[in-house]
Amino acid sequence: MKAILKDKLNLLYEEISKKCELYLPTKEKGALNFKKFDGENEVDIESLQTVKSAKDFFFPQTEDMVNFKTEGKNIEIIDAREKIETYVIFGVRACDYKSFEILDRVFLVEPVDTMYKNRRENAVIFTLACNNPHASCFCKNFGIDASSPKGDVECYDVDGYLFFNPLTEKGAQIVNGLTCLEEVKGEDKVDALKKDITKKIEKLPFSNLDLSKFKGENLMELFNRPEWEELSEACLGCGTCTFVCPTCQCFDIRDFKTNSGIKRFRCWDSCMYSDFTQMAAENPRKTQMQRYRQRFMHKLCYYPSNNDGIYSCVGCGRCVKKCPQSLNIVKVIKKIGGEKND
Amino acid sequence: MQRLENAVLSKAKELLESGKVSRVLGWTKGEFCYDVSPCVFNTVDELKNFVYNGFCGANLSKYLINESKKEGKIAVFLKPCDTYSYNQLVKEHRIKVENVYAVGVECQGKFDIEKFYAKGVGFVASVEEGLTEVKVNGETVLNRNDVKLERCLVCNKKHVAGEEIVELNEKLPSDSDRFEMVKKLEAMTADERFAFWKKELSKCIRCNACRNVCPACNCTKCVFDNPNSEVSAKANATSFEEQMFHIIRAFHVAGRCTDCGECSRVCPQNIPLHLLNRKFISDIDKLYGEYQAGEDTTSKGPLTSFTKEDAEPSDAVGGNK
Amino acid sequence: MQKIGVFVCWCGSNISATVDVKKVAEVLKAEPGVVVSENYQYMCSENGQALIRNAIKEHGLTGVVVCSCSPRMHEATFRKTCESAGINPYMVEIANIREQCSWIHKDIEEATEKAIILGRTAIAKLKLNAPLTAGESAVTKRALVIGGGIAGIQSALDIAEAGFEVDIVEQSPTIGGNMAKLDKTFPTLDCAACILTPKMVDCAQNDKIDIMTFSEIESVKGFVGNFKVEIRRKARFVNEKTCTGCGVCMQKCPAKKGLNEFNMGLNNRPAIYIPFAQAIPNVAIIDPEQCLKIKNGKCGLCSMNCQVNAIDYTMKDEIVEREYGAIVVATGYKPISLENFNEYGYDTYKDVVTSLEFERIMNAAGPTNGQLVRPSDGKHPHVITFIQCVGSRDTSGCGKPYCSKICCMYTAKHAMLLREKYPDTEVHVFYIDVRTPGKNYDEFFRRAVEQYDVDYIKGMVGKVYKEGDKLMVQGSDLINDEQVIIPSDMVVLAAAIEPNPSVRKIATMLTASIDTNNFLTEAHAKLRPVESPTAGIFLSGVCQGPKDIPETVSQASACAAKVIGLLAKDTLKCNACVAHSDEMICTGCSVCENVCPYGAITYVDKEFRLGGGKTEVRRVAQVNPAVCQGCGACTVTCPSGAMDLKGFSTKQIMAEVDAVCKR
Amino acid sequence: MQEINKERKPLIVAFCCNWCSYAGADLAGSSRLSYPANVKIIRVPCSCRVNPLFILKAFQRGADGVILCGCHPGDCHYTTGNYYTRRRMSLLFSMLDYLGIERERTRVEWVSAAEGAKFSNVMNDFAKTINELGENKRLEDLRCKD
Amino acid sequence: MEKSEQIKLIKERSGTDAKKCMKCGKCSGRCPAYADMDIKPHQFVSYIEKGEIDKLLNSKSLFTCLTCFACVERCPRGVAPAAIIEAVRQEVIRMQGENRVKAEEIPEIVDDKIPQQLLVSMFRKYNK
Repeated sequence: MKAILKDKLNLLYEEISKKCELYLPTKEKGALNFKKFDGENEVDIESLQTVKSAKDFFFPQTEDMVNFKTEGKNIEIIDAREKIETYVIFGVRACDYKSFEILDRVFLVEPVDTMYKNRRENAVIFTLACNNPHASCFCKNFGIDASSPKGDVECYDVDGYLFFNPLTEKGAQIVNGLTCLEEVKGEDKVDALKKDITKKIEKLPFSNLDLSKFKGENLMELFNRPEWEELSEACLGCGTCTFVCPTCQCFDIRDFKTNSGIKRFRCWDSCMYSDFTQMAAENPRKTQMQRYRQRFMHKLCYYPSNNDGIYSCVGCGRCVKKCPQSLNIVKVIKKIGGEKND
Repeated sequence: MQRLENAVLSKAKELLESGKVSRVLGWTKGEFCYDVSPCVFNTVDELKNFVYNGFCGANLSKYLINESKKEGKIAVFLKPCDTYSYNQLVKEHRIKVENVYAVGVECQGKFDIEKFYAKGVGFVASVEEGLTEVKVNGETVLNRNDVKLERCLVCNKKHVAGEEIVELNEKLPSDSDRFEMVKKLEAMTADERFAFWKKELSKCIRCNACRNVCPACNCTKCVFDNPNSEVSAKANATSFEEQMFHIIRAFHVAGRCTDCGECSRVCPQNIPLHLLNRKFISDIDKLYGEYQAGEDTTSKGPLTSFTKEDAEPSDAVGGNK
Repeated sequence: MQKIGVFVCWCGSNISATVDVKKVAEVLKAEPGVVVSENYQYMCSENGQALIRNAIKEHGLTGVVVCSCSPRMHEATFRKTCESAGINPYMVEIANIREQCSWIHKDIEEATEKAIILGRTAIAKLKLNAPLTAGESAVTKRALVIGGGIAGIQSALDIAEAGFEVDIVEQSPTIGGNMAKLDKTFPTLDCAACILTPKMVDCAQNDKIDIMTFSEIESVKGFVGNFKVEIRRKARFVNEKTCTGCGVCMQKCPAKKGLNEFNMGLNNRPAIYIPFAQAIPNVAIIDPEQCLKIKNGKCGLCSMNCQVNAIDYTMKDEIVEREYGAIVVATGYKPISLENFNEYGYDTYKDVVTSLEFERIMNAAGPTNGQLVRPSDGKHPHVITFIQCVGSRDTSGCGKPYCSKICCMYTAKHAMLLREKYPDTEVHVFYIDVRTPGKNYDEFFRRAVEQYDVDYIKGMVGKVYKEGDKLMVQGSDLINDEQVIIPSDMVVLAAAIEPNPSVRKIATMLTASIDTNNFLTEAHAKLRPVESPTAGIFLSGVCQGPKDIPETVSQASACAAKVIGLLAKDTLKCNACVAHSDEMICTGCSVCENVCPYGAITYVDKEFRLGGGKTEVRRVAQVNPAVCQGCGACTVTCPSGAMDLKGFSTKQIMAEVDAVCKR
Repeated sequence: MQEINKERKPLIVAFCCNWCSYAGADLAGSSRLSYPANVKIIRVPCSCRVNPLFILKAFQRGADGVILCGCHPGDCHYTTGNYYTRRRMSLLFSMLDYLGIERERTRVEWVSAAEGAKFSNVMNDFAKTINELGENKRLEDLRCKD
Repeated sequence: MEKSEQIKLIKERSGTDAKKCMKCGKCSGRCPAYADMDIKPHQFVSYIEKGEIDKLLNSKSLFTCLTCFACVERCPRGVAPAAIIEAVRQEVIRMQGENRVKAEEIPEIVDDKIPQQLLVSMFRKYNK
C-alpha cells in the first residue's frame, strides 16, 4: 500500500499543495476547522471532527451569485460564478462524506445547482477512518461504516504511518503522482484497525437507535406528538445545530448594496430562526416548537419520504456536542423514534 | 454534591406540593450526566427527571421572560451569576416578578465538558463533586478548578435576588482577576491585537448562539434580524461583518451585561466573546466608577447616565499603540 | 417611486465661481428618481422659487433637492415654497454646496465633484423622506406657580395681570417666603415688609389668583399646555374661609411652647397661630404636634373662643386636581445647616447666629421687638463680628462649591444698620473677597467702610471660642500678615444658601433637570435662562441659582412673560421631527426613558395579535410628540432600533453615509 | 468624473450636530477657512443621534476616518445629548482600539457655532492624520471597494 | 536637582493641588503655631505655587508646624497646607541625608511646652 510516515506528513501536504489547492483540518485559536494549506497550518488529523462540517466546500456559508452594476439609471448584470480548478480536501470523516450524497440529492437534481456542481465535481476527497469514535457518534444507525470512509482516497492512520487506499480514478491519479509516498506492506494492519474501529463503534452508547417509527406513513402521527413541546422547551432558536450540521442545506438569497451596485449572494439560513421563510413578511412557523419540529421532521421523515428512505442525518454528533442547551437529534429519536429506544 | 441535588429537588417538590408555585424551572436529565437541559416541571411526578449537578451551567433567567408571562407562579433555581441577570431583566421590565418565585442555589463553579476531554477523560460517565476536587467515573480525581468554565474561575458573585437560598456550603472565593486577559490584550501592540481578534472572529459562523443565550440580548427583534435596520445579515460575508456583529452586540449590552459568561460557554467555535464584554466593563469601571450590572433593580446604567466631568473620548481609549 | 426635482443655485457667483453648477445639474439629472434638474442664479429669489413651484406642478414632483447655501439659512424658505406648491414641506432636502463647498474650495473640478456628491447625498436622503405633519395640542389657559416667595408672587401677579388664571401653591401656611423675614433691603435700605406686603395683598385680592398655602404638589402628569397636577392641601385644622384672623385663639391657647418658625425659632408661639401679622392668608393654623386637643383630646379652648366656629380638629388632608398649561417653579432657598462648621461654634454658643436670625433680631416685629440684644443673656452687644462665606465656595464637601451671591451685600447692610442704629458698637467683618457687582452695590459697600467705619478684615476665621463673657474670634488678617483674635459679643455667620429641599421631589415629578447642587437647570445658560429644558416648565428666582431680590424679581417677570407667551396661544405647534417607537419591536425595557431630557417617553401595556387567535400583552414605549424635541438620544440607547427619529431616521442617515462614501 | 475617481483619496465622514458644529462649519465657510474636500459632512440634530452603527457603516462603505462634532459639554441644545455621546464614543473608540483598529481614525470634537476657525483647524488636522494613516484596511468591507 | 523638578516632586508628594486655594487664609486663622512661624500655612500654599522653593526650604516653620492638621481640617477648598509643609520637610530631610535629630541633642531642644507626642513623632521622622 502507498503510505507515508506520519512525521513526514508535511512533505505530503506540501507536495499536494504545489499541484492544487489543499484543505485540511487545522487547529486555530482552539477550534478545528478545514483551512487552506499555507505551510503554517497547525494540522490535526487525530482529533475526530472539525467544528464546521465539510459541506462548506460545495455549499459555502456565503456565495456570490450575480452582481448588478449601476450607473445613473443603467444596470449591468454580471455573472459572479467563479471558475473552479481541481482541489483536494483532506481528512474528511465517513459521516461527512456520507453527507455529500444527501446534499447531492438536493443540489444535483434538476434544476441542477451549478455553483454546487462546479465545486463538487472538482473536489478530490481524501477520507480518514475514525480511530477513536466519540460517545456522541451514532453514524452506524445510518449505514455508515467509519472504518471504511469511502471517498476518492481512503486514509488509515495506523502504526506510525498513514496508508492510502485510492477508490476512484481521480483519487488514484493524485496518489500515484505523489513522490513522497512509499510502498509499505500494511494491509494486515489496516484490516486490524478496521476491526478495532468496528468493535469500538458497536460499543458506543448511541450505536443502536430505533428509527423504525420515522416513516412517511407515520408523518401525521409524528407531527402531532405532544412530546415536541418538552423536547423544544429549552431551545434558544439559535442556528448552531444547523450551521454545524453536514446535511442542513437551507439558504437565503440576499442583496448587498456595494458602492457600484448590488451583489446578490446566498447564505446559509436556519429553520430554527424566527425570520426563516419570510412569507408575506411572516414566518409560517410562529413558535419555536414548530421550528424545532420542522428541523427534525425534515431530517427524519420528510427527506427520507422523498429520497428512498435515506435519512438526512449522518450521526456525526456535532449537534449533540454543540447545542448550548444540550438538545439534539438523539433525544428526539429516543423520545419518538421507536419502542426499542426505551 | 448529591446532597445539593437532593436539597434542590426537595425544595422543588415542596414548592409544587404546597401550591406556592404552579411550575418549576429547573433541569432535566439527559442521556449522560453532562447533557442536562433546562426544563419546566408542571407536576411533582414530572420531577422524577429533575437533575441538579455541576453541568447545570446554563443561565435560566432569560427563560423567565416568557415563562413569567404565563398564568401562575413559576419557581426558578438561580445560581449567583443568574441572579444578576435576573435583576437586570427585572430592571428592564422584562420579567413579571409577581409571577416568579426565585430560589438561589449554591454554586461552586460549573463544569466545561471540553476540559474533561482535555484532561484525557474520553468519556464522562459520572462525576462525584467535591468542593475542590471531582472524581470522574469513580476513579480519576481532578482539581475542580481544572474542569470549571472560565467564567467560574474568576467568579465572586453573590446571590443578589431570590426569596430564599439553597446552600449547603459557603461559596469558595476566587482570587483570580477577571480582567487579566483584557489587560494582557491591552498591553499588546495594536497589530498584535488586530491579529488576535482577526483570527478569533474569523471563526465566527454567525450561528447567533451567543446572542440568543444572552440574557441582555432580549430584543423582540434584533437589529441584525431586522431588514429595516440596514445591517441585517444572516452570515458574515466579510471580516467586516464579523467585526461589526460582535462590536455592536457588545455595545448594545454594554452597561447591561452582567458578565454571566454564557456567550463564551455556548460558542461552538470557542471564541472568547466575554473578552469583548469585559473590556466594556473594565472601561466603565475605570471611567465612570465601578458598576456591576444586575446588582440591583433600580440604578441607571452607565450609558444612560453621565457626569459633567466625564473623560473625553480622546483620553478614554485603552490599550497600547 | 419618487419624482424628484433638483435645483442648483448659483448664489450669484458665490457658488458658481468654484462649482460648475451646470455640470452638477446635468450629472444629478441622471440619478435614478430625478425627473428634472435645473440651475438658476438665485434660487431663493421670487423668480427662483417660482421656478421650483412650476417644476413641481409641471412634473408632478414628490420631492425637491435644492443645492444651495446652508439649510440653516434657507431650508425654511424652500419648505414654504414647496408647501405653497402643494407638496409636504418635509419633502425638501438641502445640499449645502456654498458654506461647505464653494466657499472653502478653490479647485473647480474638486469643488464640482464634491457638490455632486453632496447633491447625491441629499437625493439619497430625500428618497427616504416621508411627509411629516407637526402635531398640535390645545393649551390649558391656567398657570401653576410652585412657591409663594417674592419670585412666585411676582410671576403670579404678572401672569394674572395679563388676564390668565394662576394658582400659587405654597408649602408653608403663608406666602411671603424668605423676603418677608428680612428687615431692610440693600442697597436702598428700605423696609422689606413695606415693599413685599402690598404685593402679597395684591395676590390675595386678585380674582385671577388662587392661593393655596400649606399645600404641596402630589403628582404631575401631562406635558406642555396640558399638565394635570394633584395638589395636597394639608390639614390646617382651621377653616380658611371662615377664619377672620382675629387672633383671639392665639391668646387663649395654653400650649405656647412651639418654636416660632417665622422668627427662625428664636422665640415661641402658641399651638394655634398666625405666622406673622401680615400673613396671607391671614388665617390661623394649628400645629398638631403642639395642640393639646389633637394630642390627647383635652383642651379645645380655641374652638370655644372662636366666634366663627372656624376650628375643626378632625380636618384631613385633601387632594385637589387642577389642569395647567404652564408651571413656574419658584421654590426658593434656605440657609444651609451649619452642622459641618463647628469651628464657628454655632451649635455651642447662643450668641453665634446666622444672618437670617440676625435679620429677625434687628426687625421691629422680631423676637426682640427690634432691640439689639444677645440671645444668651439679653445684654446689648458692643463688639459684633461678621464672618462671610460660611459654607460658600467650599469644595471640601462640608459646604457648597458655589458663591451664594447675596452674603457680601447683606453683611454690608447689617454692618451699616448696626453702626447707624447703635454708634457705640464696633463691627468687624472677615471676608475672602467682597463681591459687589450690581447697580450702586459697590458704592453701598464702600459706604459701610468709609462712612460707617466698619472694620473689614481680609482673611478667614479659624475658630471661635469662649473666654469669659467674650466670644474670641481667631482669624487671619492677610493684609497685615498676622493672626488676629477679636473678643466679640456676638458673631454673625453669613451662611450659604441652598435650594429648598422640596425641589428635588418636584423636579422629579416635573422631569425638569437638576444640577449637582439641586439648582434647576435652565434650557440654555445664556439664551433661555428662565425656561427648563422640559417644555412648559419655567424657572423663577433662586431655584435656578443664587440671586438677590432685584434679580429675582426681574427673572420672575421674565418667567411670567414666557408663560404669558405660551398661554396666549390656543394651540401649540409641535416639532415634526420627533422620535417614535416601533411597537412591534419595542421591548419596553425603559432605557430610552432614562436618557430623554424631556420626559417625553411613557410606557403602556398593549395587546398584540400573535396569529391563531392568540394575543400577547407587551409593555411598549410611546413618545409624546408634543414634548419630544427630537434630539435622538433615545434612538441610540435603544438596542433593538425600535426607537427612530422622524426626519433623521436611521435609514436616512445610513443612506447619506452610503452616498458620501460612494466614489 | 471617472478620471477624478481614479486616484484614491482618503475619505472622511464628519457627523455634525445641527446647532453647534454644523453652524460652526457654516461659519468656517462664510469665513472662507478651507479644509480638504474629502471631508463630507452629515447633519444630525444632536451628536447623540449618532449610532455606533453609522460609524461602522461609514468605515464599511470606504471611509478612512470618522469624526463626530457636537456642542461643547454643557452647551448641548438638548442639554444632555453630548454627555451621552461622550460616554458612548469613549467606549466605542476604546473597543475599536482593543480590536486593533487604529484609534486615530475616529475622533470626537466639540465645536461651537462660533468656532469656525476651530472647525477648519480640526478638519485640517484630522485630514492630515488620516492621510498619514493611509487607507483604512482594518475595518474595511472589500465588497464596497470593487 | 532642578528647582522646578523639586517643586514638582514636593507637589506630588503632598498630593494636594495648591491651585485650588482661594486665598481666604482660614488655615492661618486656625493655626495654633502661627506665632512661631516665619512662613505661615497660607504662605506655604502660595509659595509653592509661585515656585519660591528656597524660602520654603529655609523656613523655620517646617519644624514649628505641629502637624495638627487643623489647617487641613478647616480648608474650605480641600487644600492641605500641612501636607505641603510635610512634603517640604521631607525634602529638607532627604537633602540633608543625615539624622536631623540625634538622641543626644534632645535635652537641648526639650522644654516643658513641647508635647511628648511631638517628640515621638519627630524622632520617628527625623531619625534614620
